[in-house]
Amino acid sequence: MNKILITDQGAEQSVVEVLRFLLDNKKVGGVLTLRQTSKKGSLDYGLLTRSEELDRAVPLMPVMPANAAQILSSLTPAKKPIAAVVKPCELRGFVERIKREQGSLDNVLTISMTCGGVIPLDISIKTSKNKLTPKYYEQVKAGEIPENIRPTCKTCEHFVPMTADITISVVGEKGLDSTCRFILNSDKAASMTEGFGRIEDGGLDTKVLDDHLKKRQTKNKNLLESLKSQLDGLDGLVDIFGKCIGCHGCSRVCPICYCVLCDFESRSFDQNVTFYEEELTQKGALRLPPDTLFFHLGRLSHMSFSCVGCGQCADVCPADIPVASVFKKIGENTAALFDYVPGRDVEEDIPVMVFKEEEFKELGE
Amino acid sequence: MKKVGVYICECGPNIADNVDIERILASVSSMEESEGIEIVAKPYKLLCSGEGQEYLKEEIETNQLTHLVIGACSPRDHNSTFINVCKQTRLNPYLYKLINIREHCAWIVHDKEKATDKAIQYIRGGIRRVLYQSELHEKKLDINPDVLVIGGGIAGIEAALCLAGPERRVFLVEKSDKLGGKAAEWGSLLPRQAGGVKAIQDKIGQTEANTGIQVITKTRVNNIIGFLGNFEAELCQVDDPETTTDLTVGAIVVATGFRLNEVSSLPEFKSADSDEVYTTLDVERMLKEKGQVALQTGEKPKSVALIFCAGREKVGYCSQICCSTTIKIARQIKEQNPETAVKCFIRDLCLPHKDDQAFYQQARDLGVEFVRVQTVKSDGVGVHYTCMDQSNGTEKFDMVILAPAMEPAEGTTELSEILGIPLHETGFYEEAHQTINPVATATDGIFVAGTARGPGGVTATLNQAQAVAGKIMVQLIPGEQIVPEVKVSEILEAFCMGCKTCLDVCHYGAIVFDEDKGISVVKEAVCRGCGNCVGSCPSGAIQLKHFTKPQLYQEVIEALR
Amino acid sequence: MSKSSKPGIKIPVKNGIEQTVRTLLNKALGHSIDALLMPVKVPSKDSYAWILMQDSDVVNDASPMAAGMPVQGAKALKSLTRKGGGSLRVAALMRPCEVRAAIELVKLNQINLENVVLISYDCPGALPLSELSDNFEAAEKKFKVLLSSRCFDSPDVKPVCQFCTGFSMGAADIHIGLADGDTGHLLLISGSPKGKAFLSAAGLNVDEDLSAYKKQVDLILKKKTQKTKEIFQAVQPMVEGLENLAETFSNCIGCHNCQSACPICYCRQCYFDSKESKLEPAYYMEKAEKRGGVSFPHDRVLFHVGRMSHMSLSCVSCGQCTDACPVSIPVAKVFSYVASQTQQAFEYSAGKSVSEAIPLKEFKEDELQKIHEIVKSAESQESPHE
Amino acid sequence: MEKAFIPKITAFLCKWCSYTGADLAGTSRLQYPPAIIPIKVMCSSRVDPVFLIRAFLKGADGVLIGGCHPGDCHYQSGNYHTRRRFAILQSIFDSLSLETDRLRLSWISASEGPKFASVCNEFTDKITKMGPNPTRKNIFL
Repeated sequence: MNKILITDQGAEQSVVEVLRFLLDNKKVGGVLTLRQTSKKGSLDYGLLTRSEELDRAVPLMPVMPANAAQILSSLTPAKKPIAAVVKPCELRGFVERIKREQGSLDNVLTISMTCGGVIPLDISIKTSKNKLTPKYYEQVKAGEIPENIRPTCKTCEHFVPMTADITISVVGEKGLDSTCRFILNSDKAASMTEGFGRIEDGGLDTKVLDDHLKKRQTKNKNLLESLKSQLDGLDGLVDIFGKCIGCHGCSRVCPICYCVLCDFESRSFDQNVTFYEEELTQKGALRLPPDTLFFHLGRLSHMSFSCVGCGQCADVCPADIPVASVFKKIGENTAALFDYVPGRDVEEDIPVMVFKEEEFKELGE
Repeated sequence: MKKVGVYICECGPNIADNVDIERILASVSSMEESEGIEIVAKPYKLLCSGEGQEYLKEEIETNQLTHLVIGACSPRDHNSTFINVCKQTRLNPYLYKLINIREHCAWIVHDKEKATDKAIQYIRGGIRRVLYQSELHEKKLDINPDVLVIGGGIAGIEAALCLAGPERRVFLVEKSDKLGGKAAEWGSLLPRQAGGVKAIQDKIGQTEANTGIQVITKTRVNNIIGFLGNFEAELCQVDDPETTTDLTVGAIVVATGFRLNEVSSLPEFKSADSDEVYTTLDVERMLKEKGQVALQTGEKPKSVALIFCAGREKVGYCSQICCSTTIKIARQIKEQNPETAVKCFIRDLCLPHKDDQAFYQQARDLGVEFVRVQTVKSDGVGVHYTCMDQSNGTEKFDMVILAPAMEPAEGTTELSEILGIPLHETGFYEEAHQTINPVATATDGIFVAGTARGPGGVTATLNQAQAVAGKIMVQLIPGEQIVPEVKVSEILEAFCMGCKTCLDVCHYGAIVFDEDKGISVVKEAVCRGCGNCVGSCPSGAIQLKHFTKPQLYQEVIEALR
Repeated sequence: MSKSSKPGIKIPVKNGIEQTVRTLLNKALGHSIDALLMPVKVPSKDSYAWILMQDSDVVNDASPMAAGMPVQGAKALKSLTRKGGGSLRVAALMRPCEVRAAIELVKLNQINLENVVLISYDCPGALPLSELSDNFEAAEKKFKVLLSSRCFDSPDVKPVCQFCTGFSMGAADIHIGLADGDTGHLLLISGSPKGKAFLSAAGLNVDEDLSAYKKQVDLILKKKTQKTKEIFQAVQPMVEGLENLAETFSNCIGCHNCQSACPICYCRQCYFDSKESKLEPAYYMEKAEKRGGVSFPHDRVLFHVGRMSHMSLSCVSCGQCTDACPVSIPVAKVFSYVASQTQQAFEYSAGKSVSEAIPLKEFKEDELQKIHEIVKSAESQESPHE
Repeated sequence: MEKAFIPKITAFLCKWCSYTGADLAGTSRLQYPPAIIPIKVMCSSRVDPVFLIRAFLKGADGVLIGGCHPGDCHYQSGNYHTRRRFAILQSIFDSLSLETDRLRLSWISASEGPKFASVCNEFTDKITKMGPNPTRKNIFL
């Protein structure tokens, strides 16, 4: 039976107070949390070391100004303990990065929440913060799927954190404004929060979450169905990615794409003019810069099985390509080959690192 | 300006008859403009012939070729021939490429037209590739001919004796205080019983006397680094691990032998020390010391049960020699006192050697009784069994002798980690290839002989020891140098993210992690150049020399023209 | 060469400007040129891609004067000729800012123009990428009107286009004049012997007097210059002082789309993404302890200011950076402003002519103090709200 | 007029098994279509799936990887990795309803000349039936 920590304040405030407690009692050297930065209400992730800095913290704000998985990579291995409040998909992304030696969980107290979904960047930066969330939270409290969140979030089936030390119960929490329940999943969590407040036995309200999950699953099915009709071979693919402008922002913000230089931007596939001229005589016409599809297919082959469906890629795409939905669908399929769930367990081997002699017997005759 | 020589071998009628060489040359020459290179394209009747090779040398020098492409036969036939030709000129052999237009074009399709089309594509691909190839320089390494033999049993002794010589020292490391291992404890050896034991004693004597062999007892291997021709070994004393000695050798022989399964630990063979229950090895010792099989009281047993395949289920494999060994013991008991009732409980019989069958027959003739059973258990000297006809039986004997299975020797796992060579699922050492390369291991320069690589008899063990010696002698010729593989992987520091994927897929331990830089690094001398790491690296940070992406990609492009 | 010395010729517009251009180029295809580089609508019909074409069917599908600029033409040209010019003679039809970028890239040895004929036109501006994705048809209609009505002060085009002073004749070999308001004709102006040869090959002998056209261009230019002043006055406070810079870029999520969409940022790997620029985990903690907190994505200001210091001299104000920014930062305005400052400092104008060397190649210590101060201060204390 | 469709098939063959098998097919004078251009690699595991994608998008009508039989890899287990990578790529192609049949993985040992020939025959037939790879014509890739 897990322990839950219960507070008598609104969720956002409670989380801030927990962070404050951790800082003030030197349980951690710093906390990573979302916060409001500028007059116009910009948000960023801040690594904060003083409790007064927490006044502007908005740990539960349903936005993703950057993917915390990348940030945590740059902060770890940490010499001093830190606490990080991140979205479940960010945490899963971080776990995938750790498997690739891009960070470590040592000295990190991971705090996450049952996630109602993330509001797309273009909306969140245009809307003033007080207008941004009321509707959102109404629906989240009611266990509904908010309208204004990312498409991938609406279809996300992993909105419950998998490896967090502390899980903040948000989805379906009616009393979110007056109380907050922290599920303490690890001894680390229990010992660190000891003395903060009321502790009871208990866990997440599985009933509520299961109902919510069903809603997301239906949405996911629908998404996959609608994609199926679009992904009807080469033409469909060209229809989707044909307008890609080649900025590769999708890979740069991807928590899984950890390469310092993407192979598809490297010299590996450079062509000199004679090749283009030959292709031209063969085809009568060709696209420049080349390899638009190649990039996306190649990226899929490199990371799809680790895709956590955070949706950051779609958010930054200047051409409004539904990158995230496509990658999520394909990721689910490639991962399924190995019963692999990205971010489920840091001990789980990345499929491409290992093999089983008796698998895929049907392949290769 | 790049100047590519393209020479098409007629290979007598083999190529000329079914490929239009003129057309190839024409098409090839047309690349001069598109590629902006100079091309010398010529036919020749037989390039691999003496004159052919002279001709090539001549051509390379006089035309000052920067690259060479040959359209001829399979690389398996003459790649080395043409590489040697290059080596005698100023052309680096890695700027040359052989295209197999015989096996892959001339011989696979009757239609000369089509065969020629393919040959053209194939050769143009080769030309493009070769333009992207870069010089590689083989560096010769001095080798250390000395050998480290781990394990002083007969396998180790035999290997040492074969290898030691005026130009090659052998370090024979044994963890116990004396040489000989298990075989030295044997009371007698198959097939000719008496002679064997003496032969082993003699070998031990010779080993100790041999000035080329340095016997190091009460010592084990602590650490090994290096590669074929240049290993560094750290040894330490068994009872005082702090005292270490360093050795440098060119090759390593693993001859750590086996141990017998602890039958006492098996539930189906309960016994107390007071009981007259022995393993075959106990009996061998007994015979060696007392010269006969006797009870603890000193009396001769009136009835003896020998239980075969004791604990085979547990280990899951047949130990090959127990049948003949146990039959041997049964015979000896019967010979020594014919009135003793000797009963063998067998389930299967494994008698693979040429005189095993006769030996078994003689045992029967002597009156040794063989009972085929489905299951057999023992409780002290009481034996309970189920016959093939499902009938159960229980008998008491004066003495029970168990034939336990052979298992990997203690410390096998630890040593395999030190050596970085994998273990078979049975826990014995894994060979490079069980069938076709049975005494080599995954690592060049490390060999395995005797029961360390699996159950077997003295004969097999000696065979393997001699085989290992042979391999080492040809690979490490004193005074000669070796040329390590140059077509190896290399990791580009700027792009390596240190994700260690390559470490996981490399089965040769050829990639190590540089903790300071946080990147993977290839141990060139250990790398076999398979390219698995390259295929696994999403960052494109690894390149396999002579098989780089651009090089292969040139071929792809041409294949798609 | 000053404009007056560039003679031109008028050709009648048949079935719209674009069709007229397509016909002209199709005629030349196979004779004076071997291939064309033009924007073509992607199959999903909601954007354009640069297509190198020989097939005249493709030419007929092309949109020589596209409503928007999803990819900067110089990038297309770069991918083709970065490793040296080819044997085929290519004509590339691009916006003036794309031509300017191409010229800069020639100086940086990323483009080879040997066998390339650059064709450009009086540009009404490009519509923002977002408009294309939102409603492509509407966008196209809108732009066609701008073209045919020869409108050069539309409020719908990208912000930078609205005050672009380089909208007309530049370093192109052939320039298509639209600004003179003669909607019945196109004015073809040869900007180089290459261009002249191309035209005469098409049987067009240039003898048109350009003074009338020049007057019109100058009128528009005046308006745009005035507008530039106003805009820059508005931008100045956005970039002066670290406080303001930080505020301007406070929404930046560090995707670096601006850099990868920029035609001038030709580096395979931006220094600010490279390993060398990565910092130790401990560094952030120490910094946070000093100041109470650090912000992520880190070094926002450093990245943008650093990028300025790398490319502002060559910035052609094409506005791709703003188009590519997922959080609507007015990157282009800011860079355009800084660029105008730095380029003035050297009396240099990016993309004007191949013969002008990039000042960076002859750097003096005391130059660009302003930028250097900003960079320094940015490095020393990343961003005030920490 | 459109000339008859001759498929372009790229075959990555590992040096130890498949390439030698191909040699054997030749020496035994086995007949198979010349459509297949072999590219020699040391081990099938060198063939990064990206190569297949590359070839596919550059107009290969078929791409073949030939390796040693599972368990017989000259490099112990390279081909197991190849198989996994191939499985991933296949799944991606399936999800995108791209023609997975244009990709083929075959285990051909050094002694299996006949098998190499038959693989080439089958594969070429199949590809010929499928017709040219649409990537050959598409100008927006």
